[in-house]
Amino acid sequence: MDRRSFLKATGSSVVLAPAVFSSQANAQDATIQFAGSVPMTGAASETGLNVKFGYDCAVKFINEKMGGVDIGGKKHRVTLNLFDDASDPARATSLIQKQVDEGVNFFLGSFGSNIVLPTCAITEAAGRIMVQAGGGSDLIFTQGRRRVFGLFPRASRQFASTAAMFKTLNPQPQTVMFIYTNDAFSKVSAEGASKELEAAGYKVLNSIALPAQVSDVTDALGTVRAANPDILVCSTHDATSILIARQMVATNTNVKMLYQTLGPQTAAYVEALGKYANGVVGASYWDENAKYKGSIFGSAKDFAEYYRANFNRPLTYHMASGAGCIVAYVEAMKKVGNVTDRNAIRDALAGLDLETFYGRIKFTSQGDGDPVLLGPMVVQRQKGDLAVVYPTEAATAPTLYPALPWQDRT
Amino acid sequence: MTMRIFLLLGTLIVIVLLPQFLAPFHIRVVQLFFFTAALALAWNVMGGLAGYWSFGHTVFIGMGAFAAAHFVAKLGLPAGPLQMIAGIVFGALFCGIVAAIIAYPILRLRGIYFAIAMLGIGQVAAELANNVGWFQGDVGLFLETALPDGVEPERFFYYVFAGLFLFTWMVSLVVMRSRFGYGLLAIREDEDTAKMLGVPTEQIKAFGFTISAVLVGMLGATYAYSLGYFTASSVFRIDFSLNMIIYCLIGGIGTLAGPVVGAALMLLLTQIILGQLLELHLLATGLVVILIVLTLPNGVMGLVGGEAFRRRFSMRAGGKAR
Amino acid sequence: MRDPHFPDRQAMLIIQTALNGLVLGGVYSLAAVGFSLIFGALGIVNLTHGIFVICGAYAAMVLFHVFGIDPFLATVPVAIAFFFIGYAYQRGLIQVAISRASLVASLLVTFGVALIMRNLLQLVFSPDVRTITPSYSFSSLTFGSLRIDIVRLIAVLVSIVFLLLMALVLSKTAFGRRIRATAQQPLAANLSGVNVPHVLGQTFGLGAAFAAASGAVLGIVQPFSPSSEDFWTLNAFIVVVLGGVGSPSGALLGGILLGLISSFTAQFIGPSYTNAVMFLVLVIMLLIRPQGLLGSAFGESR
Amino acid sequence: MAPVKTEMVGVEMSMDAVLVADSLRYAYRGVPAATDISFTLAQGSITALIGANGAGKTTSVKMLAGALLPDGGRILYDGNDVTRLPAHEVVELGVTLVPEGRLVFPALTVRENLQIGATARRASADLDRNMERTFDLFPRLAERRDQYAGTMSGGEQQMLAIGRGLMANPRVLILDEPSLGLSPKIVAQIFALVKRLNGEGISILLVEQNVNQALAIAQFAFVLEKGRVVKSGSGAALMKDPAVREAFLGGL
Repeated sequence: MDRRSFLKATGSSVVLAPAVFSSQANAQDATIQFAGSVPMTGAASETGLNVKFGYDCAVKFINEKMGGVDIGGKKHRVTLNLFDDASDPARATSLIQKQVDEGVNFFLGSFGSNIVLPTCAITEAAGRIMVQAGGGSDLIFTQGRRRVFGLFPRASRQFASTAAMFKTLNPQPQTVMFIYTNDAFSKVSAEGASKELEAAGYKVLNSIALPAQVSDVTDALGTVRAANPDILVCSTHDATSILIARQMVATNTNVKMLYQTLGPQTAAYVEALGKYANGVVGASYWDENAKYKGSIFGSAKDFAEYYRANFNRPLTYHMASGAGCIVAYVEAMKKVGNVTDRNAIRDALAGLDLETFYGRIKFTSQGDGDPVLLGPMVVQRQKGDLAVVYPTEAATAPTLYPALPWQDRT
Repeated sequence: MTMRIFLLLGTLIVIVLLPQFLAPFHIRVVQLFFFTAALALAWNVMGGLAGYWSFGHTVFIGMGAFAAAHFVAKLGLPAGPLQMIAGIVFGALFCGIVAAIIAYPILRLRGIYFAIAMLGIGQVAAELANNVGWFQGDVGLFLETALPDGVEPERFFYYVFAGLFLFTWMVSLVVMRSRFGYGLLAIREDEDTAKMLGVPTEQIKAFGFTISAVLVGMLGATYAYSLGYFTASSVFRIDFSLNMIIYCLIGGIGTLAGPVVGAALMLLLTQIILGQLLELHLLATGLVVILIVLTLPNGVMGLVGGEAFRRRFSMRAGGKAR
Repeated sequence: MRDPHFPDRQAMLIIQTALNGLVLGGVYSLAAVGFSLIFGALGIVNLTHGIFVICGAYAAMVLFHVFGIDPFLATVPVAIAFFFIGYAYQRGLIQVAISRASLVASLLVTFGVALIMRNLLQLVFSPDVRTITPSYSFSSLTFGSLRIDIVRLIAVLVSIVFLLLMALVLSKTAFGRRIRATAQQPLAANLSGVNVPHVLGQTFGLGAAFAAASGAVLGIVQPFSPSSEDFWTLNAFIVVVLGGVGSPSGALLGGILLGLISSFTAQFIGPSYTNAVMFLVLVIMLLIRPQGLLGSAFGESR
Repeated sequence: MAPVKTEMVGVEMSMDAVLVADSLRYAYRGVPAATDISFTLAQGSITALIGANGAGKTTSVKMLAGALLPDGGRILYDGNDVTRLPAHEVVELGVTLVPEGRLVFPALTVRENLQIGATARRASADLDRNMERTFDLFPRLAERRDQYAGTMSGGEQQMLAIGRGLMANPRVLILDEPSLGLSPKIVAQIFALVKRLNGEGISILLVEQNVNQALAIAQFAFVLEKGRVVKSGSGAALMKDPAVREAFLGGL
């Protein structure tokens, strides 16, 4: 990272702090009020902030660029009232209750299933709606809630598209190994993936669980070298992903494909790995090069441009997911023609099937994202950029497989 | 005496009627207050009276929660008030048994070493709960509450926690008034002398530790019920342990009212006043903690208690945890 | 027929694991030595320790990105700066709290400062994970099938240099002698002409300097963010309890022990159990020998 | 015994007073330990402070040494007000307290203990010379110079504590209960040493419960009771005082 981009990145949150407050100020007669919590501090704060920037971006666009959104023949502005839940479920529940009391009808989600679950139980019981992009646990969707929607598929179904991508590789990989962080989301998605891959005929050699805070993976990599899998799948937090990749380079541990669900998309990853990031594959629920477009924001590219022009925090798919939540709400409201009928809006959300900048938004009957339409695309770092390699119809480049050994990467 | 009974009755009436006048959010805040104040009171039995500062009391919150969840799942009890009571009682008992077993070895340690050992035990339990598949601490556990018809969850748990708080308060009161309580105080002032004078320090410490654990386990199991779904990281939180200490210190350690006042003050600050400060609430909380230490070295109760109070209960006297 | 001189795979694995453990242990020792000094000499459980470490890492990152200063070189200015910061912090805040309330009050104060600093770091640097990546970050040494990161190896060497430096300062200089005397008998030291508050401040400053300098090195070894602060405080705690309070050799021993436990657990039981085993060993150690393997370097008075 | 008025002690009359305590007061958290402490230490003298346990002797000398800040009153050294000076600056002026209970640094060697004693600037240049003198005075310490102080006997620790005090080049040496808990033989040695040091020109303030021996070598003595000075006079006079004999010397 050069000096300029460094200063830009460190300055970003300082510059943006006032924006948070101003977004609450412009309340007019016709407004749509969104509320909820995000972890701005604590364990989940990094991704939490990403989602928050997505929410902020959508609100700014709708209010400033579109001058409000036309619902039932009337322009509506959007307000956003978020608080920091500090990654703490107790804090989140009491403050969500506060917003329920204040009459908020439309909630946006926090990040992390152990917060989303208790909070969505409150909104559900109060008959309010939550559209979220931060809780993937199956339990959120399998307990009969009717007013909770997730922009992502539930954890156990998130690997479907990746498994399909493996099928397209040539030569066909034979063996896969897993490293995952031992938390609800990573574990369930790794287990789901493992089952899916075994069913598809791959041999799963080993699954290594890592603690949430890890300072050294040398030993796990020793196991990787000994097992020598074709593909190493890491379902880990971004800091751990960086650590794994760096130590793989340093200890010259090579696999034909390194697949890291979270990490390769982020700026920190590229900053940490430089040229070695090239060839690493990851999951992305959205990419600016995908050919989707919708009535709000326009195309995926337009969203990326608008975001970058107005915000300094490096863009990841979480921003798009956050904005996608608000877009889903607004599209449903447009259909209903008002912003007050909670039941009608819930039904409209449940029935949504519509292309947007984020992709085709369609929920399952239980409220989570459609595993095919809203499942992840597979991306690969190529020549410093992020290329979509699967699904084929959205691909911007072919998959590089097998990847070059670390020392040959440029 | 009659004055006291009236005071107690008055308090009870206020607690019972309060939810009628509060919005659900404030009901939840008061509920959280009952929960955290009871935790601080339970910690205070060992930390405040005996001078044994546990940095890992959250272990009993987690253990209570996990024990309750597995117990009711194992027995396949149908969700309902009976199941909840069974779960909470089992969670409390389980913590009591574990505490009684570890009490003798762990209470041989003093001061900061006891504090760290408890921290370590808390961490071991948290890691095991999270990583041993059987415990399911990583994917999470589910504790369903069957609410009586027409009762909102926040109101229901308000009364549950209010009851547990009063129970903990009564236990603390009885402990402080008893010979046993004076035994704990003697241990805090000078354990070796107390022992030489024939005070059965070993038994007293073990008993105090077990009582404290039972209370915290009971609260932990109930907390798990109130969350509905919890993972190891929801209940094994170091900040629970820290908060118990901080509430006691801020209110006035070793007293009955101190932990309660401390909890009330800090909740008021963090939940209501500073909750809206978005990115600055940690900073504000930190500042408040520092200011209180510098301006009220004996806690809020030291402010109202006068010189005699200070001599008996000041942080200096309790300050053996080096 | 297998060549009898060729070590079989299991033996190599054990050697590699031990090597990894030693290297990791060096890193842990490095991060713990400042905590050890402050805890041992002042009796203060410094919950700001992890903040010093992380601040050191951020400082090294800024120096690296803005001025191109190598993080290993950055340890020097970072240490000097944090000596003064630590001194001012101790005299200006911690000492005031202790004299107004008690030694335990310092626990609360450092806790409060840690909250504030974590919040400030998040505001300034965002909660994102950061790394420092000098050109040599990806090299490793290979001996047969044994492999080791160069960065970690250098970190271990730096760690040993730091520990030696601190051992020398403590045992050979008049300054170190005053620190030890003050730790053992503050009143007698004062009556002997030692300016005790000044020495306490200097001791704290020295501890902060070591913590921050270790952070500058750790920043190359692994990713960091404001929320990794408590990890380093906790680790330092364990290292000190394992090895013994206050002495550099205790920190080294504790760190290496912790590293070995960590790497053998990771290899033979599973990485997710490393923390559980680490803390289990801590508890057992406390029960058997609470003063740590080497005891307190400051005598029995603490 | 009736309290002695301050003017009887004579703050202004003693031209040769090196150290003067004038109406010092101190309370530990509200519990008074010293209510009215006034006495003078004449230049070149041995002066004894005697009194029962809890009479305020240690509190008084800690105030003199700067280890406690008096709640009221004044301390004059060579006529200058030094009441508010901290201990390490008092040492710098030449007043050194060898504290009760010895308080050696247990995990420092004998030599290091002595080196710490020479921390003051007034003493650092003479470190080697003073170390030699201490080893001359206490051959036991010379033998054990590299041993940890914590491993030595009580008598040896007392010698070390006095040696450490001498390392600061004191003009005034305050000894707080130097004979406490020691065998008669060692006590005799220590009293002999006190006389010898006094002979070398050091003014000595001796705090003792061992009243008999203290009065035997002291030119002046002050009697403390419940935090105040109640009697004063020459050592010999007090030895004959019936009240003093009654209180401290078994009534004979």
